[in-house]
Amino acid sequence: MKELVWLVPLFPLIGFLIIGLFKNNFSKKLAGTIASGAILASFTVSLGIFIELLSGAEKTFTYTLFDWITSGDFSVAIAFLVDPLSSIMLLIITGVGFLIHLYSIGYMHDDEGYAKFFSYLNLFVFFMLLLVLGNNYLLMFAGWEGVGLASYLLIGFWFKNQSYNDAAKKAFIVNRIGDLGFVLGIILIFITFGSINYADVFGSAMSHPSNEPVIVLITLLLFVGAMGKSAQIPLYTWLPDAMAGPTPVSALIHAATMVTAGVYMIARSNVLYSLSPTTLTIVAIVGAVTAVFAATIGILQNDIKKVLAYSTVSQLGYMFLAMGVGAFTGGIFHLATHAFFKALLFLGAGSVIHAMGGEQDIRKMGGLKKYLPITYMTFLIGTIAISGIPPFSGFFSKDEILAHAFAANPLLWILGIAGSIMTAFYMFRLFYLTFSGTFRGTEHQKHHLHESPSTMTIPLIVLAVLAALAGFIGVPEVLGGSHLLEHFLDPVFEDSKLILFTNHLSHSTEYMLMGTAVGILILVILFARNKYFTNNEIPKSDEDKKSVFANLVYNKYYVDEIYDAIIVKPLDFLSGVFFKFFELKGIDSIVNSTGKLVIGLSDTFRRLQTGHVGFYIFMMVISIVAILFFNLI
Amino acid sequence: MTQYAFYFLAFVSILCALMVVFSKNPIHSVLYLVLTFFSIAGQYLLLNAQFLAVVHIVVYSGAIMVLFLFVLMLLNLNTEAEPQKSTWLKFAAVISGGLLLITFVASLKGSENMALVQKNPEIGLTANLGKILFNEFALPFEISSILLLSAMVGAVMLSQKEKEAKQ
Amino acid sequence: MNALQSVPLNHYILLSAMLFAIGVIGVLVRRNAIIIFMCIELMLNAVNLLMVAFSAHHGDGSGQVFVFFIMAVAAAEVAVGLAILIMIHRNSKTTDIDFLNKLKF
Amino acid sequence: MITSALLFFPLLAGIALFFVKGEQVKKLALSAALIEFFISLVAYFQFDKAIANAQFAMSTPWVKSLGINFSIGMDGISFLLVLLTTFLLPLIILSANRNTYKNPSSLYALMLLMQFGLIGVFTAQDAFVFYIFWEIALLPIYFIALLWGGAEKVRITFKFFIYTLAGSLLMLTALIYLYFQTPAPHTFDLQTLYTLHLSQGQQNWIFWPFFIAFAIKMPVFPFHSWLADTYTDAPMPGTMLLSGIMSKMGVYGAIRLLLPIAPLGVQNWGTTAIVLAVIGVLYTSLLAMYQKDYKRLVAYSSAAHVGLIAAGVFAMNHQGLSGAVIQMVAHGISAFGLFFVIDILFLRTGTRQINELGGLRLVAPNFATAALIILLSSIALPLTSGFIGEFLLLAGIYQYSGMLAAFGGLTTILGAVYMLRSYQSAFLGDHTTVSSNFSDLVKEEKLIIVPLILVIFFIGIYPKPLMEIAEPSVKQLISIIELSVK
Repeated sequence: MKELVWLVPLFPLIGFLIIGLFKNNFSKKLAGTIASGAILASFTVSLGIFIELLSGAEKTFTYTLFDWITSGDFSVAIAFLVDPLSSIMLLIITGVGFLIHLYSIGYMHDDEGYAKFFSYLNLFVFFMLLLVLGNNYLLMFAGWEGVGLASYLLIGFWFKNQSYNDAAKKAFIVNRIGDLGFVLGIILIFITFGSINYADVFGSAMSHPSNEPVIVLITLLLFVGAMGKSAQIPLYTWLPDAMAGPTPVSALIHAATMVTAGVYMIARSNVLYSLSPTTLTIVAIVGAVTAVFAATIGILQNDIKKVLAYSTVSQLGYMFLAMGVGAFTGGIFHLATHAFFKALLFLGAGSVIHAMGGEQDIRKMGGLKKYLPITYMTFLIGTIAISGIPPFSGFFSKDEILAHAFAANPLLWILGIAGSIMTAFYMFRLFYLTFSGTFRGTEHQKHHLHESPSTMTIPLIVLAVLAALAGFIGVPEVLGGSHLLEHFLDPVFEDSKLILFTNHLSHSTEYMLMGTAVGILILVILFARNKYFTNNEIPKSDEDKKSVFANLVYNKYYVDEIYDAIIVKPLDFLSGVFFKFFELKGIDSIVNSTGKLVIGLSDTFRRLQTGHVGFYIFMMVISIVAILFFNLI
Repeated sequence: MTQYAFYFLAFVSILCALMVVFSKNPIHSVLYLVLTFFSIAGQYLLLNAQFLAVVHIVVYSGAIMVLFLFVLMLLNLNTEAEPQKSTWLKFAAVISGGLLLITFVASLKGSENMALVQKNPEIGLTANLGKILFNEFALPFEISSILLLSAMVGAVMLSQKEKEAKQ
Repeated sequence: MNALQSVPLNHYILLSAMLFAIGVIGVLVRRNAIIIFMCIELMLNAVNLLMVAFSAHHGDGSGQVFVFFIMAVAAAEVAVGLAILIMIHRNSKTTDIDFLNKLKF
Repeated sequence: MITSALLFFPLLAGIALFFVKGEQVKKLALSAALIEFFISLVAYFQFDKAIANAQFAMSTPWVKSLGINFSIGMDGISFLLVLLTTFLLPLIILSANRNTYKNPSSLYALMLLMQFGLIGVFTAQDAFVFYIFWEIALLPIYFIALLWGGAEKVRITFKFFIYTLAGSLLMLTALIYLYFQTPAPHTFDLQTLYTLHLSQGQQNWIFWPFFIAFAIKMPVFPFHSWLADTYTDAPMPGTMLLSGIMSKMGVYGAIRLLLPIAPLGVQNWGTTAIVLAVIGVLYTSLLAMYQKDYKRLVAYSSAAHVGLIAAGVFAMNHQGLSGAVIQMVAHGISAFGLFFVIDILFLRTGTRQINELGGLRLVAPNFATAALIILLSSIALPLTSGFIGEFLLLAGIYQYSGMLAAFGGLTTILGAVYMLRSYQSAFLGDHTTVSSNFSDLVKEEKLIIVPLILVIFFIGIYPKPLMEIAEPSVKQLISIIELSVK
């Protein structure tokens, strides 16, 4: 089965081409089925690969298609690498991808750009598979920017609305900033190791000493790329705006797959990262701070998708925190569980929006329990999973991260706990405001409230089951389980285990940590319950006065406005100044003035022709004298 | 003996040349110029270039000076009132002329002062001159004839009365 | 006449240089075109004198032959020059060269 | 033999076209360009990818007394550029066929003469012949811009002509100096010039005339002020020729003459050259952000791309050079594509002001997607032609200095900013009055766009056949440089 790995990306590519090129001459139904069929096909192949990997002894397998770029000693081929890490990512991408394709058949039903939407989704899955399957950094980068392009197309899908286009452009450009760091990192890898294939790079990296400046620089540059793509602190502003795209897009791209590319990249280059502890601490700090920062913003947001977007940013912060403290498996585990429950939450929100006829403001919802029972049930499971209540998946993955964080540095654990408290609070706030209490929407909306069709609810149910049970693939020894995921991913991370020393906690401290975490969470949920369920408080509307702090948080700490003022405005001003003064008055005038200079000089010499014969003879004599004089001395 | 003749003739020619330049009346300057030509002809004789001396007198004094006189008389230019250049200009002219003279003289200081020894004195005779003229210099000879022809045509054309321009 | 010439060559050069300089001064100082022509003739003769002196010194006749050509040119020059002068005089009643400055910027 | 066929066929065709009157001049010009392209394909299949030095060479004595012989031949790098020229010409002619110009026969003739000049430059193996064709190539484009140009065409074309001429005169002085450095029976032959081994002082000195001449042509930062006006004011076929192929003459000149002859000079002055190029890249990108006229915006963007190529060349390493070579081809194609898109916009709406357009994607979806693909290839998106060159160039510059590569890399971001901004205000959003009756691509336009997009993806995904051609001569060039630099 492994030899067929090239089929996995091929199916979505064919899907994209078929639908893309002939979209206007077949029915909506056909387009939807082709697209989802393609993803299903690649899901089955990746499932086969996964099973073969589980049983077979041979853990890594590369399949080379053809030679891509060769120039001097730099040569890179289009080649796919199958190993436990990439096969897990394959499963997540194609699995969640297929469910979302199924979901969007129903969700996008009455949209005129239906076929175009599915072609873009398939294009996205193709690039994401390329990113995950590549056996060298350049192919990963090709997938990296490809998903950036696909997200640009999908965010700006309803391109009539200029603010959606701005959001799409913003996403692309902020990603591009990160990608520049990523490219420079790749080039530095090539310069230091002479090749950019994972095998050669990690093989020769083992001999390098720890904290070597060049390796630290490489990892930092790659992390800049990860920050851009996975929306970490400085470069996260594009993700909340990316909610302008249709909800399945937000589910697939901005929750499950694309944003996790940065985490995958760090996991893939774990050898390099474990060779530079300084970068790891930076990653941990950025992760933790992002987790807390985004969670605080999430608390006061009133748009259902914005809340989920900020929660994604904060959950990604957790994954980077895991990577930072060396818990690579923990990071991947949380990535997997997060993919399930966040996709579930987004699709749930999608079905709510679908029912409410496009309304996204939770202050105008409420009491949807009666009208959308399946969505209510699945959304509840998702909310419990994300807040980390045992035995749901969120608990296991988040607990593992917090345990490793505590082992690395208790302060990180405190930040982690603060983040998860806020996560629990805003998730249940969202849940109660949408589903419990009385309906606050308009009569027209109330009349139209109906449960989503089966194509939308089946994926919800499947995802709910996954969100609930996914935790059991990584039950830690402490709780009597053998961490299946860790054993499965061992061959990928074994080198970094030799280099990186992570101290282990005694069982007692782990129990204590779990206990405190779960205890605090339950308190917070009860607090949220009575705040929004019992005396069902409604968040204030925009006009009435809010406390300064609340105002600050509600307006997302004005980060967008700050970036605009620091970067965008000065750049435009600079380009204006350059063009008006520097170019027209500066360089252009220099060139033109040389022209005028020549004309001016010729004007002065013109005056020599006085017309007086006497004057000419006089000049002749003078010049003869001068010539003779200079020749004779 | 020839030295004295040379110095005498040299003195005469320089004096007359100065008079040509600084005499008020153009007629006087023409006559002084004729005198300089005669002194130069004398020099030729001293240098055994008899044929040349004769030709010189005939061509220069005879033809060109007569032409000058003729033009002067034709345009009755012998009026005293000739506009003068500004003194400053004259002064500058004299200075530059002097400068020119000094540079010529300066160029001489390098060469040793060898006496002018006539290798074969009879080259000045007409026979030898004729031989050289028609052997080596045949082509320039022909071209100078064309030159003279064109000068004549030019002179005639230029000084024609513009009859047709008048109507 | 073929006695030993004891006049040193430099004197001839000096003489012709002085004549030439006087000719130049004449051309620069005077405003009357005729006088300028005459001074040019003077300069030409200075050169002729030197040519003859050197041809005698070198005993090679080509110097003297060259004087012929100079004379021919001088004659042609005077002829055409005076013709132009007459025409100018007929049009502008003057031969003062400062008046003739139409060919200017 | 093939090189002389490639070279002289456009000349003959061009001259013949002068005398053709009426409409069929368009078909004749197209068929001439296609024949030329066919010859170059034949040359491609006979091209031996292993040999480094010039193939299909032909050399006949031209000016025997001065030892100048008319020697032409194609090594890897020049053959790639010849392929670019012969590939782009038919497309340019096809795009020119769509709008009517007054006395078209002389326009098409001039375009073919331009091809003659360009192929001459790329195939010259003798410095003197190189210089001659360098000037010849300048003449047709001058007349094209002068006779069919825009508003103030006289002033702009005059400035362009004099500016480039001044540069090439500098180069001539340097060439003559080199001519006299060659052993006794002096020659302009490139191979002998390569083996001159001038002293460090000489090379330092000779670097500057060459650099200024090529910097004006490329253009590089301080010498770029002629570019925007000329590109905007020239008629569309003229701009396509200028930005698609002619801007490569400067880079090719640097690779063919400057690097092998004065490697120590380049090494000594390299930092200033690259810093200038990178400043130019950022500077022109910022200028492009400000532009309101789409054509001027693309002109500045093409200056930015060529600036980066220049920086890659002066970094003097294998990746930089092969990146520069493949990026020249890629930029030629994407620049032609962008200008063709603008031509279509201008043909239908009569305006090139970005804010007057809007919502074209609603009325012309195919055109919008095609424009997006071309636009993405110009901002170096992976799997499109622009990415290969851009990456190798950045790798080359990085090996020279990390900071410069970082600054150079900024152009990809700025490029994305102004390209997407212009794409958004022209194609997305709701349609304005101008673009309401905008019709989608017609058959002739598809005939140009489809091969263009296929080539963009072909070079992006499988650049091997093109890079293979240039590989041996780039390797040889690097060995020449290493030989004298070590």
